[in-house]
Order: sequence, then C-alpha cells, then structure tokens
Amino acid sequence: MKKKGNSTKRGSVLIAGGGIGGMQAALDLADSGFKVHMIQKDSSIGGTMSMLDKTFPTGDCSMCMISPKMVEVGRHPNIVLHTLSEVTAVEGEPGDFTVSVHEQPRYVDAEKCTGCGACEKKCPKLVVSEFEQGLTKRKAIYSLLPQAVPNTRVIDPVNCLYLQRGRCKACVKFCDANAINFDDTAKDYQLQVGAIILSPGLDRYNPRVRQELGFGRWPNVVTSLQFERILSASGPFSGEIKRPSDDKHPRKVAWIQCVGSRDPHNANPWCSSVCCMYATKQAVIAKEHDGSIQPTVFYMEMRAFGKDFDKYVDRAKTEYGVVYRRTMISDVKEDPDTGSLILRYAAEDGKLINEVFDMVVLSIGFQPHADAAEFARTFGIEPNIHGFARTSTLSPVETTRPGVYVTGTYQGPKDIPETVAQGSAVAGRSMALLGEARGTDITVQELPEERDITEEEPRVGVFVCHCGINIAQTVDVKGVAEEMRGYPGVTYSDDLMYACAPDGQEKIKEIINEHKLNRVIVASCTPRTHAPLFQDTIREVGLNKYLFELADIREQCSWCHMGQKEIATLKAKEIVKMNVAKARHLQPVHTDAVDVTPAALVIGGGVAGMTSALSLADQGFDVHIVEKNDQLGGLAANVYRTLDGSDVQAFVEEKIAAVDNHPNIATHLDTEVENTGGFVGSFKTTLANGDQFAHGAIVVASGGMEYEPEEYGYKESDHVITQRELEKQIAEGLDPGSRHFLMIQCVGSREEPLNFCSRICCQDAIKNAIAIKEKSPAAQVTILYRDIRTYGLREDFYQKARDLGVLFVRFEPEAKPQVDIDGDRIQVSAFDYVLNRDIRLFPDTVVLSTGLRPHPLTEKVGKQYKLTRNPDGFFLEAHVKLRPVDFPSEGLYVAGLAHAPKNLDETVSQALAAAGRAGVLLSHDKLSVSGIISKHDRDICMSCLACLRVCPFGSPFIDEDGKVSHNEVICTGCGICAGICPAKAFQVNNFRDDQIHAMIDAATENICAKA
Amino acid sequence: MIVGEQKPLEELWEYIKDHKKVLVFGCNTCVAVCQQGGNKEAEILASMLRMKATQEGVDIDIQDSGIERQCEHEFFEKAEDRIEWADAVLSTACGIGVQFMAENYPKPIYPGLNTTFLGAVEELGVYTERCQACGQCILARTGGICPIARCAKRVMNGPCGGSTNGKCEISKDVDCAWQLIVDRLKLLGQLDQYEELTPIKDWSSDRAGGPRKLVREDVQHDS
Amino acid sequence: MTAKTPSKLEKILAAGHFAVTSECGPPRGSDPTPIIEKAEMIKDYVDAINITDNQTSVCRTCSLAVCIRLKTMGIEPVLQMVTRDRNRIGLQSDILGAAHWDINNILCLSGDHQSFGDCSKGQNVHDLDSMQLLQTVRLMRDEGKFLGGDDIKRPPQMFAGAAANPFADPFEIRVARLAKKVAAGAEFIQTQCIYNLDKFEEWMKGVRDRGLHEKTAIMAGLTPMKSAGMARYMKNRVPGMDVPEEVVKRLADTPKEKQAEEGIKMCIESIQRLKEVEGVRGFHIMAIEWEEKVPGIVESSGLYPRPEV
Amino acid sequence: MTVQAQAAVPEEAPSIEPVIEIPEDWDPSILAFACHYCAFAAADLAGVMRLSYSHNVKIIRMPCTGKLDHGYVLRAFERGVDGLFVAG
Repeated sequence: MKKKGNSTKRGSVLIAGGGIGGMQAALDLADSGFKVHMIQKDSSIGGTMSMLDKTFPTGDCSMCMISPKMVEVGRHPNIVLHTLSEVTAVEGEPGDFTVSVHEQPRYVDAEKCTGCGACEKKCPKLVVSEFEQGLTKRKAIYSLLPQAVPNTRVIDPVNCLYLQRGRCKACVKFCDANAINFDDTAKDYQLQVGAIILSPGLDRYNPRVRQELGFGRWPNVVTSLQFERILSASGPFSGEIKRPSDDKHPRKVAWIQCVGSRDPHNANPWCSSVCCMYATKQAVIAKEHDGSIQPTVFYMEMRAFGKDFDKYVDRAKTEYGVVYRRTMISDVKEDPDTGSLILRYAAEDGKLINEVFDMVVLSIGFQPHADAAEFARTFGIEPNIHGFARTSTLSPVETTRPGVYVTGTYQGPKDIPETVAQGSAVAGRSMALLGEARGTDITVQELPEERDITEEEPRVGVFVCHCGINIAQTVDVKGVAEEMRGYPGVTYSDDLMYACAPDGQEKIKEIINEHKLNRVIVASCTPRTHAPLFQDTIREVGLNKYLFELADIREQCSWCHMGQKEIATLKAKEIVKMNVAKARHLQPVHTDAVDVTPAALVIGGGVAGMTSALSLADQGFDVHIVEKNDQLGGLAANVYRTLDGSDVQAFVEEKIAAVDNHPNIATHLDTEVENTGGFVGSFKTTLANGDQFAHGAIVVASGGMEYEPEEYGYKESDHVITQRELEKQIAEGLDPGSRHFLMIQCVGSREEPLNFCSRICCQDAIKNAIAIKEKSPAAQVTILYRDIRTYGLREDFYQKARDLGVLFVRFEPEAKPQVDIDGDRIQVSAFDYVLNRDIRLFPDTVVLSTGLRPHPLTEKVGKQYKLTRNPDGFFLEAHVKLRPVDFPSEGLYVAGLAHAPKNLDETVSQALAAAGRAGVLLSHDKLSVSGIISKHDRDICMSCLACLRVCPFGSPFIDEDGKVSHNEVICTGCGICAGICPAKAFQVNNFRDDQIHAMIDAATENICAKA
Repeated sequence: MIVGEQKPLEELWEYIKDHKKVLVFGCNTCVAVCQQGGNKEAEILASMLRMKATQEGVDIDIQDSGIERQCEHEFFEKAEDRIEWADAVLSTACGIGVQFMAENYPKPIYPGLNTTFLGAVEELGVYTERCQACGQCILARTGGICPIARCAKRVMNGPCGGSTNGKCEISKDVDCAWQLIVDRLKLLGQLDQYEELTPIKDWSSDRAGGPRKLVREDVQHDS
Repeated sequence: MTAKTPSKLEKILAAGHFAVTSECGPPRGSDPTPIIEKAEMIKDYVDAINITDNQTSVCRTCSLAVCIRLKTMGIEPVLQMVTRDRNRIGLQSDILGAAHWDINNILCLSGDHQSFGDCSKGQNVHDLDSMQLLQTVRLMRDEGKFLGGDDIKRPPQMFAGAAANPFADPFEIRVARLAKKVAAGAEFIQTQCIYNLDKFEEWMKGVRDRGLHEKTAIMAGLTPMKSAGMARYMKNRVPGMDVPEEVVKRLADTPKEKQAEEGIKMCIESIQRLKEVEGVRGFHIMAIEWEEKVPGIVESSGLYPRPEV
Repeated sequence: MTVQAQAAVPEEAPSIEPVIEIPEDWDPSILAFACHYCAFAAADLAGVMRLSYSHNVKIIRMPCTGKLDHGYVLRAFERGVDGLFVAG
C-alpha cells in the first residue's frame, strides 16, 4: 500500500549488472513505482544472453526475445542506466544505502548521438571484437552489438589513436551531430538507494588452460560461444557455418562437454548446468542451417533435467540424427594439411579410437568473474568456497548482508528461465523490504488536458527526418517533405535534421500548436522503438497520443536501398503517403482503466504457496491461501533435509507459523475454489466452504504428487521402499549398521508415457547415501542410475558421495535392473557397463528414487482458469524463457511443482518471483488498459461465437444475457477476432478496416493512376 | 441454423453480366455464421465480381450492402435506397431471403447461395445436417438422433445391410444414423426400445404434404 | 409347419427339405431371351428363382415382368421389391399385380442408395422401409386389407421373406434385428453371401438362442468367387461384406486360371459345412452372370435332384 | 463443401486463368502485411544490417497476421497490386 509518510526508507533500488536477470528485476521494480539505478560494466546492457543465437528447448531466437526488454529498460522513465560504470563502495543498512559509483568516460555525448554509425565507418583503427568472441574486428569507436541499448557509440580509450597518440579524430570530422567529446572524463558520484540487487552474471571458462584440447592452437577448435556467434545471422559469418581456418563448410562437427566444468584438478568442480542443453541446441540449429552437417556430442552424463529437455534431446537424436557418445576426449590433434581435427577417445567396449572431425566446439562452462572476490568485498557480502555469492537453499536470493540480494548465475550456474525467475524474486524481496517507500522517488509527469479534435477536419503535420546521413544520404528528404505539402489532409510538411533529438521534439511541439495540427506523421526510423517517444511528445501539447503514425523510411527504405537514390525517394514518398492516408482516419483512443483490488488468491498451501503469500503480504497486500488438505505444508511436510543439510522440517514449521500469524494472510483450509468470476484486477472467488473474497491476482501453486511405484517389487516386500520413506527412517535414527542399500534411479520417470526428468530424485538418492555412509561407513550403498543429474553446485555432493565409497552402476533403459524377491532375500540383477558383464547383487534394502507427477487437481484448476497444460500435465507458462512464472492471460501466475518438477530452492525462487510479478500488478490502483486493443460493437454482433473459438486469450465470452461480450482488459490487440468476424463487429484501434483500406488505396495510387 | 454454400463465381457472373447496376446484398444471421452469405462475404463477393468484370472488359457498377435478416420486412427499410439504385440484386441470403425480396421488389433478385440444410456447428468451419423439418418429430423414440435427416435412405427400422464399421454405405465420412442410435440407446439403457417396430410414418406433415404455414392468432397483430 | 400359401418354396420348406433358390438379374433391355436361357439352365436345380429389382440402383426390366415370364414357363419366381423406387400406393399395386399372376413369393428390401446406380441425380422414395413393407404384405394377405383400411377383393397369397446381413455393424444387434423382421412378418430369410463361416455360425447361435430359427426359414446366401481380384473387390469395396483374409489368400495362392474352379470348390465346402448348422433350412446361391455354374454346385453339394412337392 | 455421396458425384476440373506473358520493363508492385512483433522487426533488422532487397515491396504494419482480412487481400488485388506477401 502506498503510504507516502516520512519513512526513512528510500524508494529506489540499485542493480549491479545489466544482464537478463538484472533487466527483469529492473522492469518489475520500475513498473511498480520504484526508481532503479542499473550499473553496467559494458557500454550496453544485454549480458551473455544477447550474444546467443537461439535458445533451447524451443529454438526461439535470443535477440528477438531480449531486444524488446532492452528497449523497454532503455526507455523506462523510472530506470536510470549507468553504463561503463562500477560500484566502488557501499555503506548504510537495509532501506538506506549510500553507493559510490565510478563511471568511465564514453567520449560520446548520449544526448546528441543518434546511433547513425557514420563515425564507426570512418574510424581507421581495427580492434579484436570481444562481443564476437574474437572472430572478427571492430573499430576503436564502436557499439557493443547492433541492437545496443543505449545505442550511443563509445570510444575504446586503449585503442583510440587520438587518445593514445593524439592523431586521427576521423570520427569528429564525420559526426554531423558533433557528439564526439574527447574531453569527457571519468565521473564519481553517490546514489542513495533502499536495496541492492547483484546480477553481475559469470565469466566463461577460458579453455586455453587445457592444452590438450588445442584451443588457441588449432583454429578450427572454437568455444561454444564462438559457435553461437557463427550461428547468429548478425554474427561474423551472417549465419553461414564456416570453419575459421579456411571458410569451408564443415561436415563432421564434434561437441566436447564439461570443458572447464566437473573437473576439480585444473578447472572448476561444479557443473555449469546449461552446456548439455546448449550443445544439443547448437547441434540441432547447425543441422537446420546446413543439412549435411553430422553432429556428434561427447559427454559424461546428459543433464537434460529441465521442462521438456529430455524430449528435446530425444528429438535431436531421432529427427536431427545427432550422435551422442558417452566418452571423454583425451586429446585433440590437427591434421596440418586439411586443418581437420583428430579426436582420441575410448569407445564403449574400451577400444581406443581416432576419429577425424572438420570442426570441434568446446562446451565451456561458467566461472565467477576474475574480480569476483573484490566485487563481493565491495558489497560486503561473503562468497562461498567457489566464489559465488553465498546463499542458503531455503533463501536462495538473499546474500549474507541484509538488504543485498542476488539473482542469476552469480548465485550459481543456471539457465535463463531460473535467472529471470530470480530476477522477479529479488524484485519481490525488495518491494517487501521497501514496501511503504514505493512511489516516493519517481517523478510523475504532469500532462495538459487533451484537446477534443473529434469535430475537426484532419489537419496532418508531416515531419520528414534526415537522421543525419542515414536517410538523407539515399532519400531526397526535402523532396519528400515538399511532395507531401500538396497531399490531401496535410496542413504542414517539413524536414528535420534529427526528429528524435530534444531540439527536434521541441520543433514538433511548436508546429503542432502553431498550425493547430490534430494528426502527426514522423517519417524516420522504426515505430517499434521510437513511436512511444513521439507519442509522449505530442501528448505533452494536448494531442491524444494515438493520433500519431511513424513512417519507417530508414530501416525499411534508405538503409535497404543504399545508393539507389531516386527509387528510394519514390518509395519513401509512397510510404509517407500510406501513413498520411491512415492518419486521416486516426481517432483519439481513450484507455479506460480498471480498479485493482490489492489482494491475491494463492491456490495451494505448500512451500510455494506459503512463500508467495508471505512475500505478497510483506509487500502490504491481503492474501487468501486456499489449501485442499486440512493443514499447510504440502509435499515438503515429509522432507527432512536439503542436500546441503538445511533442516526442512524446521523451515516448513517456520513458514506455517509466519503464515498463521501474519495479519494480511487469511488461510482457508480443507476447501477448494468453487468458482472465480470477474477478470484481472477485480476477481471475485467463492470457495467450496462458502467463503467469498475479492482479489486482483491469482498465484497457482497447486503443487505436485509423488509417483506411487508398482515396479521393482515395491508392493511385494517391505524391504523395497522409496527415498522418502528411507529419509524418514534416517531422520528417526536408523542405524544402517553394515547393511547394503541398493538404490534405483528414474523410477516412473524418463520413459513413456511420462518421458520427463523429475529433477529431484538424483539429489534425494545422493543425500540419503551420504547420510547413511556418514552414519556408518561399514554400510554399503550402490546406486543403479541412467544419468546422475546433480547439476550446478550440487556436483560437490556427487563428488562427496563417491569419496565416501558409494558405488555407481549405470544401466540403459533397454536393460533395466531386475528385482526378484523370495521371502527376505532380494536379488537384483543388472548389466555393468564398466565391467562389461552381468552382475547380481543381494541388498538388504532396495530404495526406489520415485519421480513427481502433476497434482490431480491441476486439471480441474486448469479448466477453471482456462490454463493450458503441456502433454505431461504440468501448467504451460506464457514464455519458456522470459515469462517463466506468468500465464498468457494477465493476473495469473504459477509457482512450484504445478509448473514442473523442481528442487526446493528453485520452488522458493519461483514462488518469490510469482509474488514479485503479482506485486507489480497489485501495486497499481488502476490497471491501465493498452490503447491498441480490439473494440467490440455489440449491436451488429450476432454471437456466432467464431471469435470466442479463435481468441488465444479467451477475452470474448458469453455474458449473463447470453450474447457475446469482449473483455478489453485481457485483450492484447492481436486482432484475430477482427480477421474472422463475419459481421465485422470487431475493430482494432489504429488498425481499423477503414485505416488499412486507406493505406492500401494510397499504396496503389500510382498504379490506378497509370491504368 | 440454416446452412448454405456460395454458388460458383462463373454461375453468378452469368446472372449479372448483362446488368449495369448490381447490388450484392448480405444477410447477417444464419448464413453469416457459416461465413457464406454475411455482409462481409457480400463485400468479398462484390470485389470478386468487380475483378471478373474488369477481366471480361464489361462495365458494371457493383456495390455491396447487407442487413440483419432478409426474412423480415422491417430490416429492409435501412437499405431501401441501395435496393432502389440497383437494377438487379444478388442476394447472398438463404432461399427464404431471396424469395422474400422477389416478392417485394420489381427487379431480378438472383440467389447467391445454394441453401443446403438445417445444421449444427460441430466445430469452427464444420457444419452437419441435423433436421429435415418433417413436421412430426420421432426423436423421443430414437434416443435423440433422427434417422430421417441423418440416414441416406430414411430407414425407420435400421440399420440397413450396408453399414460397415459405423459408417453409411454411401461414404466413409458419413456416420450411419442407426449406429449412432444403437450406441445412444445403449448409453441411455433403452436398448430394448430398439426391438419395437416403428410404425409406418405419416408424411402428410412433411414437405410431401405440400407447402406449410403456421398461424399464431394469439400473436397476430391486427395492424 | 403347414404351408399357408400356394408357394412351392413354402411347401418345400414346410416339408423339411433343404430349399435351394438362386437369383437372376433382369436384362438392361426388353429382350426376354437371356433371362429365359438362364432360367432354363437352372430350373431343375432350384426350387425358386429370385428376380432382382433394379439392383445397385441400376435401371433394368422390372422384377414383376420377369416373374410373370417365369410363371408362364412353370418356374417358381421370387419377386424382389425395394422401397426405394415406389411409395406405398405403388408397392400395394405391384403386390396385387403379382398376385394377379399367382406369384406367391416376395422378398422385401430397402434397396441400394441411388448414388450407386446410373441415376445418382434421382430422388429416392423410402415411403416405407423393408420391415414396414413386410407388415404391409402380411396385412394384405392375412387380413385382406389395404393400408388405407379398405378390403381387398381376392387378397394376395404371398410367402413373405426378407434379406438379412449377419455381418454388418453394429454386430451386437444383428440378432435383435432378425427378431424384428420376424415380428414384422418375415417367413423366410435369405442372408447376405457368407464367407466368414465362424461369424455366421456365431450369429446362428444367437438366432437359435431366441428360437427364431423355428419362426422363420433361414436360407444361407452363397456367391462363388471367380478370382482373387473379385475376392479383394468384395472385401474392400462392397459395403456390409465380410470376406476373411484367408479366403482372399487361398484364391491368390492358386494360379490365375484355376481360381474360378477353386471358388466353386470353396462354395461347395461352405454348403457342406452349413448343412450341419442347426437352423439353416436352405441355400440361396447367387451366381450373378455365372448362372451356368449353379447346376454343378447344386449337384456336387448333394442337393440334387430337387424334391417334388 | 457439403459432404454428398462422393461415390457418385464426379469433381468438375477447376478453371485455370490463361498465362499472360510478362513485359520486359515490368516493375511489379508488391504489398506486404507484416506482423509488428516478427516480420516487421525482421524487416528492420535487414535494414540495420544494410542488406539490400528489391524496392518493389511496401510494408503495411499489422498487430498480428491473424488480423489479415479477405477484404484487404481483394481490395489490394482489385486496385492493381501484382503480389501480396503476408509474413508473421
């Protein structure tokens, strides 16, 4: 709740690191009224993810996902970007920190530079490009990546000829906006913030250290990140897969896994979690680029533990023909005359093989930045033994210093969705910490009354932008402006040097007032990034911001028809005419808003539900937990220890206690949701037991269920138990004595009909095995496994188990172990790959590592809220990488096992993330509906239900009086309903039929004139 | 609802090619639901005919318009002027609308659709026949599935000898009505009803008995 | 069971002999000679000859005319009548027409859908269905009344029969359906051609359980296969036909020129086996366009000479 | 298409337009309907990378290709457009 008051807490947050994790936290906080200071070491935000070509398991292109976020961060009024900056000192306590920042000089004035790139073309100094991983060169004055945010150029002082030897200054000569400023100096300043979020990400392991792999010596051995750049269409080879040595297309490509990971001797002991999957993705995408490529992956264990990961690997094997060899490469030699590489390894049956590959990709892992120790000292937090930020499993985003949180890979190697989830989680934690200071540090702009122009004749103003040389070099800008003066509806038409520059903005405002314009067209770059900028400008002089259209004559005309002056000018004229024709039909759009009830419904009282509820309650919102059983706790109630030994029972009790006596939380036990009416912002829910309440958001944490095994004789003998039952016995003081415990992995997981990894069973097995061996070393523990998937920092415990003498025997799904029981004697037969023969064991106890299933309630809850589920029955999130806790329709979030099997710490992170996301929504009194939505005309609609059937967001619905109505709050304006409506009852604002028809007519003016 | 299908463009062109001013006139209820005769389809059809006209080098002014329903007088008032303007109307309503206009306007009214059947919307874009309007409903005896509308030979004591794995002898895409009836009776536990012989049907209330009329005096308005 | 009509077929069945009937398709023209030759060929080997009524909706000489022709030749005809082509007036009028010539056997059928024949654009009638036609025949015979209720002077003496397809879907109501036909008045049944003997015997078991084999005379329908190609065609293309794979395989394994002979052999084997099935009271041998084979089949399956009655 | 008894009704052959030969200096006019989030963004990226492609295409921005309407396609062709390109 927003209590302005005189609270000492500050309403802003400092985020150290501009990768996807930091950006998600920044957007969540800024959207909910907090000022954000983002500190970024490089000249642009984006981090590692912006270097990737595609992402697993969907194959979506990474830049398409991250660049809208980067633009949003770059433009957000509540976010201040401090690039080329580093934090030097932090004082103060939670709610009130003083942070000193050192900012390197950029030598280019951000206000003036328009990112036109003329300077870069003329700069003579070539430098190895870090972003392209050394595959190509960049200039001394450069932008980190084509879609950099901010896209102001930066001068690299080490390589700039002028800054080093006082010569050249070519960039100054060619910069029309005279934005180059060599007198720029480093700056030091202090920021007052309430909370600090650390998201510095990780460095990549440099494989040069391991000589035998030949990186740095043989050119055709590349790192996986270099291969990402090779695959990328905006990379050095524009997406064509070529060998660095001779630019030939490689046929046989090998991926070597665990380079720099799981290798305590000369690299890092932990598993970097993502290499198995990105290697598979790179193999698949490479095959898509060039069908003749034969990919082979050399690996120790295929760690495809995430959602739909196993299915992705199976598809790689069957559809793309990727060959997986479970063996490590001892060394790589180059055949000098062909440049190909000879890999030596031992095959399954032990024979030594030399196989020739055209190219080798080293799947390098992560490791903390070189300055990680110093970074930790600056922020006053303690690193763990490996140099990551030290956190505990049960509070994964809190560092050792209160008020300082961590997200992303700096907390431990992880994949993008977990990083994004932790981004929202730390946003949620900061909101909880600074709850009452929300909104105090941001400045809300006062806007004048909107002019009513509905009666006026269209008076269109056209501003054609030179954009320095970018447009003017190819398009006769003055000619276009002149041509438009006579065009119907145009009252004013002129050119501008830089429309988006501050002076350009002022000129536009002046002309609008002077000529009483009621429609504005700017012909310049792409509406995707700059339309919001101009819309806000015209709104500042009272014009409704939807009376604006941006004609793209740079990216879609001058830049792609370079040199063809007269054709490009003609095309530019036509593009502007099309937009003016549309402008004549533009109507003002008033976005109404919907009240938001500052309360949330949490379905499920397990760890996920309770964590979300507590975080939301701390943020000041009322929360209703609905739990089907008669007490809270969920599955975690019968878990005793985490892998690193934290006491789970105590944690669950503590959570239950916190929930029970939190003033904002109401718990409804032993009941279910009867029905939920209303829509996002104002839901009304009735429970089975009759309780009723209103709320604005819903967190679905309906949890999961343990698989009840039938196989391996579980039903026939009580010597065959599950890991959960063993854990209970250990907790109750089991004396293992010298008994022999035999564990079997993947029981009920990773095979049809439920072909997915339940992610927790390897951890459970290792945890119990260590507990038994530590209790009595004489006891014998054997684990029959398919792949031990102790990913991330959990790898240490796999190492510890082996050191304690636990035996690991691998089996293939075709030759599963056989358990035969007669009376008390249990015989287990299996095939041992290492000994290469069948073995028979006689354990005292067989322990089954059973997997997880979606809770039977998932289907019912799914139907109630129209939530889709994946084939395995888990809920499907809005976007697998960038919206891991959201559902497609707004106001609904997911957390915990209902989304997918996950470990307890990941459940906590996801629950905090869901609370963070819901907090952003609930922090607004009013939920403003976006302007570009579909409008429904009820009197010409005959309820034929075609729209109801096709709308992906379920916004058309059959209302009380049985006719079709349309819920504008949920509508995203895609217009599929308008496309199919036979009565044309749906029209999308700014894309109405008359507007599109006007554009078509304008585009075909010259043809009709000629005919 | 009533389901119809647009006539092939060639046939429609033959109707209007000698006229100078043609109005393509949509009906926005039943035939709009099956997306064949609604106002939007009228607009599309008008555009197709205009292009046909340019291809044939014939000068015809083709406009389009439409009303809610062409089977009730009052709806026509809104489009009176457009209909006056035209010297021929191509109505994309079902057969009812075309005839209703023909009774009221002294100019050629051409049918845009082939009205096919009374049907249900099984799913978006799939319309299937359900009722023959025989005037004497026997659905109570057959578990709610009509052999008259859905059996190719209107067998009253089916199935005939030709049904194979649940499909009618005439085509694998057509369910055997009696297979559906037997399954349905089994579901409702009324399978013993199957053995009762269905008496010979009185077809006098069907179309065979001549064109039908319903008069509701209590509703009639003595305007 | 005493015969109620002057029908020779009924008398033979009543006397407990195996009845044998065959089937001829009238010509697609008015020349009577082909039908006369076919009838002459088989008249001593069968008790009655069915004359099809525009089979598969293909226009041919009407069944009534050919039945009259057979009657004049001293051969017992079985008039087949489909409800596809006539409404109830036409049906009653044609029944009287047959009775006029003392034709005493009638087989009531729905008839194939017109889309199979040469007039797919025609309208079908189906005023009554096959069972309601049976009721009409029995009404006219037993109560001497028209459907409209008036009395008939000299009511027709028709031995009424119907077709039955034990193999069509849904299989579980096929016996119930026979019960309905019996209730409607079917005194004899000529089944669809049988290749799946096991399934037929299973059906017969159901029939016997309900005692229907005493209420109506079931005659097993048989059609000898000419070739493996014909077997495949019947299996895949003819609706309601159940041709097991072994039948097709057995024909396909025999050399081309011997396949016809093998088909006849299989038909005879079927007859021998069906003779043992309790409730089978006769055989309806349909050898359309292959009538010359009927004598051979009848003879070698021990059904010759035909009993005098 | 109403499902009749296919067994009997033969399909009429579709009428194909006669091929018109293309003049030398033909400069086609192509209209593209591009979805704001994918194809329009791709066109921008082509520009950012200075790729060049033929000038004959003009792009109309749509909220989503699902919004495409028969009316737009026919209106474009009726007014003489030579080709339509829909991407999203």
